[in-house]
Amino acid sequence: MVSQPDLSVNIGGLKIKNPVITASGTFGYGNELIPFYDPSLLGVIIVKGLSIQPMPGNPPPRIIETPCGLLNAIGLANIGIETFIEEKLPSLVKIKTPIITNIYGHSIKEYAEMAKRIESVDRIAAIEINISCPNVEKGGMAFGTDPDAAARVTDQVVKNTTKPVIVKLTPNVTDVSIIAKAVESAGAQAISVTNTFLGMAVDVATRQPKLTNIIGGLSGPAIKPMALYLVHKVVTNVKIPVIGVGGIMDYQDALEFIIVGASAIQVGTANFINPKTAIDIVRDLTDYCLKEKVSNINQIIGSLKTNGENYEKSGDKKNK
Amino acid sequence: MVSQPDLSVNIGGLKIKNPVITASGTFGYGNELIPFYDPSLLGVIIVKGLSIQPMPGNPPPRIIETPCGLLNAIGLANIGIETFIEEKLPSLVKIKTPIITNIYGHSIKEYAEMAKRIESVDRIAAIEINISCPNVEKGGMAFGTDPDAAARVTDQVVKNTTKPVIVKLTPNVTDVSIIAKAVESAGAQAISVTNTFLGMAVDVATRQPKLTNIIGGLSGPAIKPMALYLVHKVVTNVKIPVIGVGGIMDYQDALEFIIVGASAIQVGTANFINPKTAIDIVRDLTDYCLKEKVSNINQIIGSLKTNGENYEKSGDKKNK
Amino acid sequence: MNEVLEETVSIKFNRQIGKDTWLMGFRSDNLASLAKPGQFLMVHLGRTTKDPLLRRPFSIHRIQDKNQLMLLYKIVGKGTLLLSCLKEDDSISVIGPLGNGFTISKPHEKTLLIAGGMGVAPLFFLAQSLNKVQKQKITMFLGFTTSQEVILINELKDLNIDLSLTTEDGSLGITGIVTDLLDEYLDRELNSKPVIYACGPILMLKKVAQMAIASNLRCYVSLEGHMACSLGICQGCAVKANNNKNKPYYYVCQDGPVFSSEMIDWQVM
Amino acid sequence: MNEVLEETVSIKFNRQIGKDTWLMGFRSDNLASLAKPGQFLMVHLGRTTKDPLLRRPFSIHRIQDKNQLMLLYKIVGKGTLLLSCLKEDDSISVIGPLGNGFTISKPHEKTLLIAGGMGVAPLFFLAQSLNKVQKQKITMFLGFTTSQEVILINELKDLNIDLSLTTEDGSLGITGIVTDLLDEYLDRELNSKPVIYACGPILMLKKVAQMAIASNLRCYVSLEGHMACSLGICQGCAVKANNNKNKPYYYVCQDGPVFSSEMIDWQVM
Ligand SMILES: Cc1cc2nc3c(=O)[nH]c(=O)nc-3n(C[C@H](O)[C@H](O)[C@H](O)COP(=O)(O)OP(=O)(O)OC[C@H]3O[C@@H](n4cnc5c(N)ncnc54)[C@H](O)[C@@H]3O)c2cc1C
Ligand SMILES: Cc1cc2nc3c(=O)[nH]c(=O)nc-3n(C[C@H](O)[C@H](O)[C@H](O)COP(=O)(O)OP(=O)(O)OC[C@H]3O[C@@H](n4cnc5c(N)ncnc54)[C@H](O)[C@@H]3O)c2cc1C
Ligand SMILES: Cc1cc2nc3c(=O)[nH]c(=O)nc-3n(C[C@H](O)[C@H](O)[C@H](O)COP(=O)(O)O)c2cc1C
Ligand SMILES: Cc1cc2nc3c(=O)[nH]c(=O)nc-3n(C[C@H](O)[C@H](O)[C@H](O)COP(=O)(O)O)c2cc1C
Ligand code: FES
Ligand code: FES
Repeated sequence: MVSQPDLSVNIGGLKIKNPVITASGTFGYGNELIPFYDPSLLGVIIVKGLSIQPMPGNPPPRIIETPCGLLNAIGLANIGIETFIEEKLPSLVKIKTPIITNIYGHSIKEYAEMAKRIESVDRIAAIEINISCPNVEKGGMAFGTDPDAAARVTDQVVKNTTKPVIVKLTPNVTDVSIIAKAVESAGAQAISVTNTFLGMAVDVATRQPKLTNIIGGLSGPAIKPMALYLVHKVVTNVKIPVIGVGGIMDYQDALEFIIVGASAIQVGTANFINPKTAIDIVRDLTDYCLKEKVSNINQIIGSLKTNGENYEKSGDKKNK
Repeated sequence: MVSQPDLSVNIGGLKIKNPVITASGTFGYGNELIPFYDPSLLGVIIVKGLSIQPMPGNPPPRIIETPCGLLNAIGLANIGIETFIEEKLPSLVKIKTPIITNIYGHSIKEYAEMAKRIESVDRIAAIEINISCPNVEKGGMAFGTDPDAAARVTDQVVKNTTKPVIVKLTPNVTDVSIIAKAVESAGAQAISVTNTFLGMAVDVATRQPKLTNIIGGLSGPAIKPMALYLVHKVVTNVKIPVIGVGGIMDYQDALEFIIVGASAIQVGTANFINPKTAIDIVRDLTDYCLKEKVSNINQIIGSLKTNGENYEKSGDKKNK
Repeated sequence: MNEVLEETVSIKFNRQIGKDTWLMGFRSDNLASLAKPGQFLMVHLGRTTKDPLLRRPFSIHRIQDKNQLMLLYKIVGKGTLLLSCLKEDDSISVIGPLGNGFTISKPHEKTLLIAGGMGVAPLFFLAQSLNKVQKQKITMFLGFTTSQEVILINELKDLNIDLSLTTEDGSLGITGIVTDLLDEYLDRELNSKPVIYACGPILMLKKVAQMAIASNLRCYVSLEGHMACSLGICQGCAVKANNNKNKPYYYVCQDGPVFSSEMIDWQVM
Repeated sequence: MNEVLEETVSIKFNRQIGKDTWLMGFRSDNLASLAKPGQFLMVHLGRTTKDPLLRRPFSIHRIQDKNQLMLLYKIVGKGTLLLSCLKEDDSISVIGPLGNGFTISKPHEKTLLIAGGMGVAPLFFLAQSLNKVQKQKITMFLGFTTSQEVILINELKDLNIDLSLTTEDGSLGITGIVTDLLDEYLDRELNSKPVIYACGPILMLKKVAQMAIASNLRCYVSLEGHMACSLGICQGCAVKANNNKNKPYYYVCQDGPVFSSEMIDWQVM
């Protein structure tokens, strides 16, 4: 019998059984997709972005489909960190997969406070910092587009937790590697690339923006080439592991990110279309490794060949 | 009989019969699509980006299809400004549409030289400056991402020509309005938004980038929501006319840009799919105006309503 | 949460029955046994393409012969256009049954169903079910823009329903809009205290809801919303709640699509 | 530039004839009268969707009954999968005829056609045409991976061609690859100075071209390239020219798809 390939990877100190993660905002609070599969099979679950206080979100319409894309202006609607910990987390007891909270603050102080609050919660394995949400007017955008602000947020979260800290970058910047290096220096243990791209749509009949919020964040297959480019740029500029996100619909998309150098990947919009996407990717990556005689998925990370050369020579070390 | 609507608009001093322009790099040197329609019906033809010296372009593959998008790394292959003027321009004599040259230089000096050379050519109605090409390693990228460099290029071109100067921006920046304001101050008479978005694709079977150049520029319907957002951002920050470009496939897409505030639009990738796209848009915009009883297309420019308000109040003045 | 399935079903028929209006049928024992009137399915159209990207929501229009489900849909965009291109034996993936469904009235209650255009889709299934429990004859008001759009008249008559029809252009039935009939009805028969079930364009629903609230009648409206996930995950399909401090927005896919009229903040609609 | 048309044609048939291999036919008087062997059409698949986005290039495989054109295609991705879903009476938009086409040999010249897999598509049309002018029997070498992929044997025999077949796994014909036959042939019959026409996978073409160059034979290869516009506009379909200072790259859609073997820089292939 052929032995099963080792799909486990290490994300900034957090060892996970496979590199498939569900992206924040596309997997609810962790158990909404249980009718379709056992979430224990996932590498990590990242829950909906949380803030200190509950947030109502934007007035509808909040989502609009665009060619191969989804434009959303949810406005970070969430139940607040406290309610999540008290009411939602206990129901996840049967799920044998690390839970990561994605956090969003209106100020650096709020980020720090949330980190402190999460520190005492064993069930939460790590923190992903959203410094990139394009939907909320104040703050969010600024942190992710300015290297100093991004570094300060990172620093404050890192100082207030012993858990691994992942910073999720915004793509809406001139040079993503500058932000990546800033948060790496500030102590981030891993980086997620990317959040949504700013976009807009107009209803020609009414001459009104299709989203009440006017502007939204674009996700889905439309953004995959751009997300892949950003991951490529970040992996060649930092030493910490990078998690690839953006338009991943199947294991081949996932492999593109892994080959470029992502140590893990997140599935977002695809969860809405085929709720089994993430788990199908776990299965198909396993089959792929068997077929290609890859015993350990770390052998593929950063294996991109350019002019016959192994481009991302340092890919492997990131997971050791 | 109903009178025909007036579709004419004014682009920084250049009055054109309708707002439909063919985008640089997607319409050859001006007469390649003659089998399909008479280019005299177009508002403007912008020809393939030209440099001082001919450029061979990148090794193939140069184009890859992505979900609803086209990733290209042509590498500005062109015959050079001199050959264009001598060999191609004379053959356009029968076309009764203004020709705009799109120019690209490796240095500010090259841009200035090209402006000088074009100044003496009556047939060329205006100059579009490409400060945003993502495919050529040196120079190109830098000008478009840095407000000072963008302003200096603009300034040098403006100083060397009496023709209207349009600056075509790159979307790959943190805040496009800063660049837009910089080129406006430097004397640009109009702004085209947007050039392609940086992207990448990987062949999973070979683990090589699908483009030999590794990185390419993304165009097509996938980018439309982002292009529209950028146009929105630019029109609210400058007073000169803005030309909307990105993923326009039909007259409804065109109207979205016009409603947001674009005084004209460019058709790019769509020319490859339906060679008649641009001319279909001219026809359909006419029909739309008749149906909606719009006597002058300027009434629609910037007519976006947000919360019942006419958002872009200044839209109209731009075309006077 | 109710039981929800993802199933690939094979189309039995898919035919045009009115102007831009199509009826599609397929068999599924599981879905048929779970489905309640007012619930919907999410249909995946893009087997070979990523555009359209998202699934599209359609009400369960009818259940027949125990296990045959039908969808009634109107071509309004690219997804519904693609749907109409499917032929017998083509397969589609559906997720469902989704949403809460209608609260069935008590056997002695008078029921009034109000459908505008495609709003008839879920109300047909509701009428089928009510028929089994109701002591009184069901009344239904059905409104369309024009006669070419009018559908299902015979099928509804077969259900032994007291049916009134309006068209805006007067080309069939009474000239006017469906809420005119309600106006008149309430003048005449308010005392029967009917339970109202309505589905149709949002402005029609607003009018019906406001009239029901004013007359203090129980009224259930089935709303639409732009949906991505249909499972309460994305929070896309928000609709403003009326005076609910704990929950500023309801989600159509989970809290609805059927709402009691007083739950919704109609001012912002 | 040759005359080029955009035409919406109605599909007459579309059927599977081999493993993942389909044959589609439609009528067009205009295209049939203009088309030359080696030219191709750009087919638009996305009437109701923007994914796939670009048209797809297919060789004109055969012309029959004066005005019926056929395409022979293999399902390799989403575009060809969608193409195979089309049925009789569905319509597609095609642009063509495009490209230069094969230079037809003189009546007294010996002609040798070499096809690898789908490479047979344009060579069939070429064989039809050569048959009308050639004095000598045409020789054709046909290579496939395995017997399940083998197609068109009877049709080619009907053209009265001297046909040899290889499969890599030996399940039909001679075991090996199609260039093995060329090796042997050149040993045996170099003196007949055949004009070679080849179409197939790029590595096969490279081998054929290099052998032809070494033996100083005229050889035409039909290349593929990633195409967006097919009209020489986008400069996407570049292929490296051999020692041409004026033109570092040829464009497959305009300068090709047929190239004389010495025009191409085979080193970078
Ligand atoms: C719970 C629910 C049940 C429904 N049941 C039915 C039904 O039984 N029969 C039927 O014909 N339709 C029904 N609809 C509406 C149907 O889902 C939309 O018509 C369909 O999704 C449009 O898809 P499209 O791709 O053809 O149009 P698109 O190209 O996506 O859009 C065309 C137009 O329809 C609007 N639109 C798109 N989606 C929605 C939506 N979800 N709600 C409101 N407007 C929308 C767009 O804004 C646009 O103006 C239902 C919707 C919901 C939410
Ligand atoms: C001039 C010309 C004539 C052709 N004639 C025929 C023919 O008669 N019959 C036939 O079956 N095929 C022919 N092809 C190839 C055919 O165009 C491709 O197989 C088709 O475009 C693939 O589309 P898809 O959407 O199914 O695959 P995609 O999903 O686009 O791609 C699937 C795979 O095919 C590769 N591919 C895609 N397009 C091309 C291309 N243009 N050239 C090479 N590889 C490509 C991709 O890189 C990928 O590996 C021809 C190509 C050219 C350029
Ligand atoms: C409806 C929706 C809600 C989202 N909410 C969040 C969020 O709360 N926090 C966050 O960091 N990212 C959020 N995202 C971004 C996704 O996690 C992901 O980064 C993005 O969608 C790109 O991946 P995709 O193309 O696979 O969807 C959201 C995305 C969508 C579509
Ligand atoms: C093949 C190709 C070549 C292009 N060449 C140029 C160019 O030479 N100069 C330029 O400014 N833009 C060039 N562009 C960008 C287009 O003009 C346009 O800005 C972009 O494609 C977005 O519009 P679209 O989505 O309608 O294609 C090119 C685009 C494509 C696809
Ligand atoms: S559609 Fe996602 S929450 Fe309702
Ligand atoms: S495909 Fe555009 S130049 Fe050949």
